[in-house]
Amino acid sequence: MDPQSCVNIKKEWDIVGARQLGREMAKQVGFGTVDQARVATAISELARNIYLYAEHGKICFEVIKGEKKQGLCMIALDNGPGISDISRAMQDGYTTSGGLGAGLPGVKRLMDDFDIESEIGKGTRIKAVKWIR
Amino acid sequence: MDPQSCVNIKKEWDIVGARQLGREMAKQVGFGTVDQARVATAISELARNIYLYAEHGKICFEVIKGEKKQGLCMIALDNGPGISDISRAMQDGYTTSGGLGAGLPGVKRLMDDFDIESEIGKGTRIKAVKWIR
Amino acid sequence: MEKTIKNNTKRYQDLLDKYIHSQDEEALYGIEKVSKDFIKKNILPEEIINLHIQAMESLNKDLTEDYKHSMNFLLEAMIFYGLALQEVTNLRQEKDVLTSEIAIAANMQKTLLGTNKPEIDGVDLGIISVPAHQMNGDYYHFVKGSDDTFGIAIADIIGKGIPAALCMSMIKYAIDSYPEETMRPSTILKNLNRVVERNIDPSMFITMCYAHYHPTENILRFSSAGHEPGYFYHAETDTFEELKMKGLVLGVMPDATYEEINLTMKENDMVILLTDGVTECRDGDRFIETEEVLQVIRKYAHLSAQEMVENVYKHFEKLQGFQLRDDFTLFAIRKGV
Amino acid sequence: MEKTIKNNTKRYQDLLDKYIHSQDEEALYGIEKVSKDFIKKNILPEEIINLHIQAMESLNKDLTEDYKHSMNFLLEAMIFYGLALQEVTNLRQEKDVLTSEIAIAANMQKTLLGTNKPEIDGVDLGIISVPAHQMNGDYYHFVKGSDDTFGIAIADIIGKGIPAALCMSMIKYAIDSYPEETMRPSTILKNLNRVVERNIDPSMFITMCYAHYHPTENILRFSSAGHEPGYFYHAETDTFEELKMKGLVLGVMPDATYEEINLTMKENDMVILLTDGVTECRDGDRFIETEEVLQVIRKYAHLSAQEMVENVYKHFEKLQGFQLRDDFTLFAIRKGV
Ligand SMILES: [Mn+2]
Ligand SMILES: [Mn+2]
Ligand SMILES: [Mn+2]
Ligand SMILES: [Mn+2]
Repeated sequence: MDPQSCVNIKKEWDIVGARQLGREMAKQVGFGTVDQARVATAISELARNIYLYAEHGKICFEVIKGEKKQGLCMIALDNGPGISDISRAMQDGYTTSGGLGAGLPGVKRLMDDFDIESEIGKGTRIKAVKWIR
Repeated sequence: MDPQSCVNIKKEWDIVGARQLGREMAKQVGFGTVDQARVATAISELARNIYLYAEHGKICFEVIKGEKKQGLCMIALDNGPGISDISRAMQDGYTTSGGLGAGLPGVKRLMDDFDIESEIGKGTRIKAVKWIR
Repeated sequence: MEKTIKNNTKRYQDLLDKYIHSQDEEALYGIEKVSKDFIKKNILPEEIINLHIQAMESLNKDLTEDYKHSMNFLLEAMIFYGLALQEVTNLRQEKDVLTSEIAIAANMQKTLLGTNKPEIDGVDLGIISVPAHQMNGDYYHFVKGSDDTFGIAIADIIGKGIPAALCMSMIKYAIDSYPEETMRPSTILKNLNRVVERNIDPSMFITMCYAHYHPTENILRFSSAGHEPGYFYHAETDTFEELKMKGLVLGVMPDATYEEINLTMKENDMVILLTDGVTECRDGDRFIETEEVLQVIRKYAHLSAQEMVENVYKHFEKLQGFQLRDDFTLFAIRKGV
Repeated sequence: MEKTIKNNTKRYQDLLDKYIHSQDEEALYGIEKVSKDFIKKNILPEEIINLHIQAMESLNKDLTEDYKHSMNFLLEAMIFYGLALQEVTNLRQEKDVLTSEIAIAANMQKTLLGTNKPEIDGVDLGIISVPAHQMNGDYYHFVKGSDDTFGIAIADIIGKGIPAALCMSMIKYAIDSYPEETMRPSTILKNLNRVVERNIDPSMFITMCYAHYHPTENILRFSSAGHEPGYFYHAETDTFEELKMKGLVLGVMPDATYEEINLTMKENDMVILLTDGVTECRDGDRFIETEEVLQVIRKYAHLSAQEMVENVYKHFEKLQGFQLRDDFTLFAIRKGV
């Protein structure tokens, strides 16, 4: 991934910063208003998880090119406690903070591709891609 | 119930007529825009049921006064085949026509009070009331 | 999905145009149908807002910048609503899996626990038992003895659904294994109490009443283990007598004992046994009074016992808006003329 | 709900105003949080549209009549989305009820079906049974007789979850009701077959094996109803002998009969009984071979029978990435020195 644009997440204000950068890049790639809003919402969810549960973390964005299509890739990285039961975290209604529609299943729905790796005590890495349709 | 305003339901166009009368009365009673729209949607569902499944039927409206509040009462009457299993008809997803959110459970949600009587081979009578909040 | 939106963009625009000019109900009825279509095709609310923005632009209304910004803001507010809606599909599937498992179990429960109402000269029996949800937490079981004697057990398992069903099969096999000599209600409850106490976790318990009828003596013996009282209808005086018996619910104390009463039934006398799902019906937020139940029973008392219990059920089903809060079981025995 | 809307009207209006003037991301982040709140409080999308209309009016934007009409039209289009959303809430509740019911049932299954491993001089017993999901579809049951004789039934119910659990309670109460004279494996299976055949729907069946041990004669009697073969470990030759018996699965034919074998156990001989969850473990996409199971048993054969079965389980649990595909039940009896 190169060149990357990253936003460090330490305080709640950084969530807004990450959304702004992500939306800007989404606009450049050519996403419409609806998809821009979806990308921003996905960023909120990922950034909020870092802000709430990890000490340090960042979200990086990159414009990527598939075979025929372009997309926006975002990677959320943190050194937080890790997720002990990923299957459970991917179930609707698991998140205590969000209620209806939020949490990681929400991010998966808002984006096209979704991948998660997590190790207890070491941290979590989530990669999510949205493609231009 | 007196004086009543009724609309006979025979063709699809009558659904529009019933909505119009119902909305007009809802406006007069003092319902806001949102509740007017909900009342109109409930009328559609009831009138469509008559139009699709019964030969003759009508929907009557009346402004009613409760202890401290006013409301709009509607009664849908038909001489159709009747509903054999009312509990089932009141379950979400039962209606074949509507899919998500439609059917009698939808009417019950859109209105405040809901009452149904049905006899096989004789017809159905549904009474639904919405109160001004 | 994209295609549905495109096909409907024109339709949306035309209806919107019509409505703006005439505020005509037909346009609103039209958009209602369109939006039903949209939902079926998983088009999310934020896409409707976008469609609306585009339609307004095409209609060449003089749109201010403020308007455009305000609509983008509204669109943003809808994203979570779209997400919530997508949960439906998932939830429906998950629920379907569970429901079909429970449907199999409920069917099995019927086969496993099946019991037949006996036909006995000189008495008229009526029984109805309807679960509030898929699986019945109420339970009744007939035991036929020799000489036209028979017993009936009516139970309410505290806790519903599947755990209750497991309990019942235990009770059934226990009752069926008792020899006929011990068919006295107080003995049966005493024995069952021991089985339940031994086998079931302390947080769970069962209320049960048991009645045993001797047609030759016209006597109904009756005991209750903390169950909802029964009612003895005296035809002569047209009055109901409450049958409240001493006896702990099953499963609490290993050596509980049970009071037993002998009721001599005369012509047209009835005994009514029921579960709290009957007496604790709710009408809106109000619990009904026992007196109301008895009145409704009286109203249908001219019918056969079976028709009577069925009509009483229909009455309370309707009163509760066709949504039972608890399993409903009602039994009646009437001495013939 | 009304109150939430009112409290948030000002917030919505301020955020909207801010956004219209600056198109600032912070306002959009703000409305995202507000809309999450709204959803939690069951505020429906049509109410958001209404809130938006009111906010625009308060902000004194020069609103045209066209604008107002267009928003009413949009509001109408949202009504069905509001209804759909209410279904989600309903579905969620229903699903939660079902899930917690199943959790309780799984717990009860343990209590109801609980069976204790007997302590018997001269033989060493080991048993482990682990469900793949919440409820165990495998079942084992010990029956203690007089003179230190005992029986063990091991069964696999085809079909999992709740229906399987109901089946088991039937089997348990049936077995427990048999008098001791009939404790011969072939008789027990023959009787159970009739119970199962009568009570259970034809699509469902049960494989079971039954062993009965006489310590004074050192004899283990063994029969099987279509169950996974057992293994007889001869200590003298350090070899395993497969115990494959004739006998139909339970519940298929009303008058099935079952072969019975007498195994004379010498010092350190073992008999291993298991379900197909043990022999059909998978390593990635590969099914393991029976030989592998026997090797792992041999590896831990120096331990007590209980430690042995537990270690074998741990071995295969790890091999399958801690995700059992099927319920796993393993029993071992070893003749002491
Ligand atoms: Mn109950
Ligand atoms: Mn009850
Ligand atoms: Mn199985
Ligand atoms: Mn198996």
